[in-house]
Amino acid sequence: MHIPDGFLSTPVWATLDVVSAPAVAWVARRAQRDTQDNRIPLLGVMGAFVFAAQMVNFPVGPGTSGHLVGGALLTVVLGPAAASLVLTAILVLQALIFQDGGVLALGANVFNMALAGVAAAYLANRLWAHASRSVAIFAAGALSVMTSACLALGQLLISGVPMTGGVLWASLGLFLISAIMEGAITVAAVRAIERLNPAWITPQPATSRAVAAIAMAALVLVVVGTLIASAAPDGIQRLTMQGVDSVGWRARTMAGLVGIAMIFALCYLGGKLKSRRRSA
Amino acid sequence: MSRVIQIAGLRYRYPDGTQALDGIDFHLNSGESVALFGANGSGKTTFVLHLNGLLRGEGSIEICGMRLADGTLEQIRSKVGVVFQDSDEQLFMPTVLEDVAFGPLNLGLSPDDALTRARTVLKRVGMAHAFERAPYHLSAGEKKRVAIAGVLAMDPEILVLDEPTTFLDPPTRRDLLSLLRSLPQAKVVVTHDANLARALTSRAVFFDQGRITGQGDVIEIIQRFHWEYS
Amino acid sequence: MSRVIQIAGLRYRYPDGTQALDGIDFHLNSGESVALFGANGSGKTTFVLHLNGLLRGEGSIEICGMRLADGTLEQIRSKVGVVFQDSDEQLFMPTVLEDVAFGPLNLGLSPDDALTRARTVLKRVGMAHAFERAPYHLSAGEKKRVAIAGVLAMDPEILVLDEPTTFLDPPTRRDLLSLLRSLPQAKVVVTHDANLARALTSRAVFFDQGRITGQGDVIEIIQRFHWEYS
Amino acid sequence: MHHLVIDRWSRGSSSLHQRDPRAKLAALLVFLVVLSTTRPGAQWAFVAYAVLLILTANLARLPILGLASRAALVLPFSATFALLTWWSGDSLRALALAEKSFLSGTAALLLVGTTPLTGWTAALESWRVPRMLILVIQFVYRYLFVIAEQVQRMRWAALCRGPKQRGFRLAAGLVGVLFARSWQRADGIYHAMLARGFRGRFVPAPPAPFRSSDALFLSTCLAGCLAIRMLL
Ligand SMILES: Nc1ncnc2c1ncn2[C@@H]1O[C@H](COP(=O)(O)OP(=O)(O)OP(=O)(O)O)[C@@H](O)[C@H]1O
Ligand SMILES: Nc1ncnc2c1ncn2[C@@H]1O[C@H](COP(=O)(O)OP(=O)(O)OP(=O)(O)O)[C@@H](O)[C@H]1O
Ligand SMILES: [Mg+2]
Ligand SMILES: [Mg+2]
Repeated sequence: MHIPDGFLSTPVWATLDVVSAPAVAWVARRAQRDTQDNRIPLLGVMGAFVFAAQMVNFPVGPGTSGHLVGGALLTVVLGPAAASLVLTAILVLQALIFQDGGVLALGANVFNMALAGVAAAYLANRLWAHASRSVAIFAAGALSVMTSACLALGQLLISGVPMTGGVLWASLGLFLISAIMEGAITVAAVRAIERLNPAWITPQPATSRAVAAIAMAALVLVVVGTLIASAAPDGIQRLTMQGVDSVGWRARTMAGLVGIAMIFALCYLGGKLKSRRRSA
Repeated sequence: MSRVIQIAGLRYRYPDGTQALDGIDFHLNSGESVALFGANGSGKTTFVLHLNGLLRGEGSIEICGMRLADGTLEQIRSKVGVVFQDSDEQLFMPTVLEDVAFGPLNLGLSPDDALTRARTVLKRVGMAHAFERAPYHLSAGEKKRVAIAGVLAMDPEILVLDEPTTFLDPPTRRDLLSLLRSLPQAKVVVTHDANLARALTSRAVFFDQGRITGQGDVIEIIQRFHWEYS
Repeated sequence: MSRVIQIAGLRYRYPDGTQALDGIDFHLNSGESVALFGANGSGKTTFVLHLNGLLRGEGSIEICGMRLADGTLEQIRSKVGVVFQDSDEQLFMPTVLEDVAFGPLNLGLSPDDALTRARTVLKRVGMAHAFERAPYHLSAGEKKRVAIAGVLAMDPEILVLDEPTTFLDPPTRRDLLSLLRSLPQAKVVVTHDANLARALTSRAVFFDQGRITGQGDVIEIIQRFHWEYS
Repeated sequence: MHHLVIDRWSRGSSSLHQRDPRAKLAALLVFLVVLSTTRPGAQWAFVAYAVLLILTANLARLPILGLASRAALVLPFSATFALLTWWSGDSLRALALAEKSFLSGTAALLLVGTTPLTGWTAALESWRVPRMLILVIQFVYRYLFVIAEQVQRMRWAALCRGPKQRGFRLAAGLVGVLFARSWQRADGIYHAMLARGFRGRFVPAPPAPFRSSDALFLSTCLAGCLAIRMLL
């Protein structure tokens, strides 16, 4: 679910921009560090592959079909850092060229899909890796979609987009269906790829299940917490909205511009620190 | 001699504005073979994609007496077998046999009949040894044979081949050539290769910027447009 | 007459166990052109990837008197220019000019010098009109020219071409041929096209299952292995 | 192919095309922030923004209708939520949702319609967006068309042999083959890069100078946006 501009209230998009920018910088550094040179064209081509694979229709039931979203597939094939980076690149292109998701909302979309979605896929894949490969990959696909969609819904609610209980449950139901579909499609795609060349799917190294479980639980808490907090009728939503609406437009514009300035300041400092560390 | 293809005033513009076909009149008789010549980007592939309704332009297309329209699309697709330039794109099932059986199954044959037909056709193109292999691991020439088998298994009346010999070595080309000559279907062959055209077809059509600017005897067309090099 | 390539006992096995090269001895003199013939899968492309160390097999490879090893890799890559089969893989930068300047920049030229050199080379291959265009907007023949320009911009002493004429129409082939003939570099040309080989090279080498089973005058090799079809 | 049209637009030669990408990107951000913070009821402000965008498109010599129809791609999504909002009784807000998302989309299109990909990625890079991300964006864009066309032909090939093409396994097979081809292509590209002296680092192009005309453009945009926002 790509959120366009105009949906999120200023504090929400500004906060998520501020959070996502350094996170992407960190992810880029990681992706650069733990990969060889040949990964640059690989990551680019894999991004184009996901774009194109989304055009393939997977029939499910009479008259309906779904398509691959791809976050979990990329995570399984490339590892989490590289997958995040590729998805961020796709989101930037979608926002600017394909009118799919907003520019100011880029932070939110990157957070939901490229960061949280990939984290969910990664953790799920690790957590259930020794139960069964298929279960792990199914969970990775399903949870990545569910996480992204729930976060987006929560952000819309916090921003004051009104939704009645019925609509909310209906959307959650839809998310669940697309999550199950993504899980099934990811499993089928990974199987097809493995049959062509098993070496393409990097096996998951065994890690501490406890750590993965705790991280997973934290992620679920964040997602569910966001949803509950934002759906509560007189909760955060009203608070935020009143807070925002009572402030003058000048202050809000300033807040937005300051938010952008902060993002750049952070990135700039990050870059400085990095280069200092490198030259040291 | 019945007309299997009859096309009048075909035009097609790609969504980005490229006018790829600009008024094409074309016909093919049953059992006849024709070569399509033309410079890169002159519209040959675009034309070929119209023959079984993968692209839909303006103008009238009649295949085996049926007008191409939404209602006849399925029937027409089973009559026109298109072999694309790139075999890798055409072979998507896990094994050779399954791949060739894919078409017959879609035509509604029972799985047993479909497999039997697939085996027969694969023997015909000389690939009886590779039923269970993965298409991905075959050599270029073998892939091309399987791709042709997949199309022949649909029992088409017209065979359309887009640059069938690229990447094939000369002996494989010769084998493919004699396979194609032994097939009784009417053929449309897109090629840059004058030798292939001479060996396989008698008539040629010359494309230029989305129009047909010349047609006639294949040797005469090759000479008229200097369509050979050495 | 100096040797620019001298190879002895080259063997290479792909990670999946395919023995693609099985003891190759080969040499090339400066300014000379040689054609590589051989069936599909006989190891020609694998061989070519060894000439600038993209693959590293057993055996000794000397390029312009330097033994190929980790230390000489960079120098050798600037001496051997490889034009791959698929131009789309070779043109990876966003614009034509940037793409051609990519090599010179990597050689350590200043951005200004690199761009100047790129412009000169692009003019030379007749692509002066397309500096700012994106590679995916070009036609097949134009892509091939830009790919050759990108290699020429590195000022190599040896030019290696893997099936340079696939997908090109006859006039474009003729143009490419005369361009290649006007280049003074030593050339290794992988091709299935006997006409191209005859026009461009005097000597030919025949690959069979990872070995060289024949070499000599190009016409004689074509006849000996029936490497032509009609 | 949507992005090819935008690509063609971006290679125009109007005065807007010649502005520094950094100025245009900054102007876009200012516009979006001002728009995003506009009060839902301020209908005249929205009209003024639209006029501002039309004037800019005119200056760039881009087709207004083409621009609007492409920006309208967001409308299905916006309209759904606008309807929901309308039902809940907040019609002003409902209208504002649709207006804001549509105008934002148009503004983004104006940027990419007057700036080639290399331009705006260079601007992002000069703002310290990680180089790795920039490279991946460029590669994705470069191979988008190539691989999308491959999918198209694969689907066609399947369609030719199965008019009623259904089947989960078939789709998975297509994705698998596509993946394999993409992987091989990436290998090929990497080989081509190595063959031309690549040593793990792309040599960056020198940034173009930021001219006074670019500064003038940016300040005009800033003044225009703020004026609308304050006066209406
Ligand atoms: N998907 C597409 N979108 C837009 N334009 C296209 C598309 N495919 C082809 N074209 C354009 O349509 C024209 C005809 O292309 P087509 O592929 O039919 O040529 P062709 O005769 O098959 O060339 P070749 O000999 O190189 O295969 C060309 O100008 C080409 O650039
Ligand atoms: N990446 C790879 N992994 C494993 N085997 C490979 C790989 N690439 C090629 N091979 C195999 O190595 C052998 C030599 O292949 P190569 O591509 O060098 O042949 P070629 O002479 O260039 O053939 P063609 O004329 O079809 O291009 C073949 O058997 C092929 O299947
Ligand atoms: Mg074609
Ligand atoms: Mg080869």
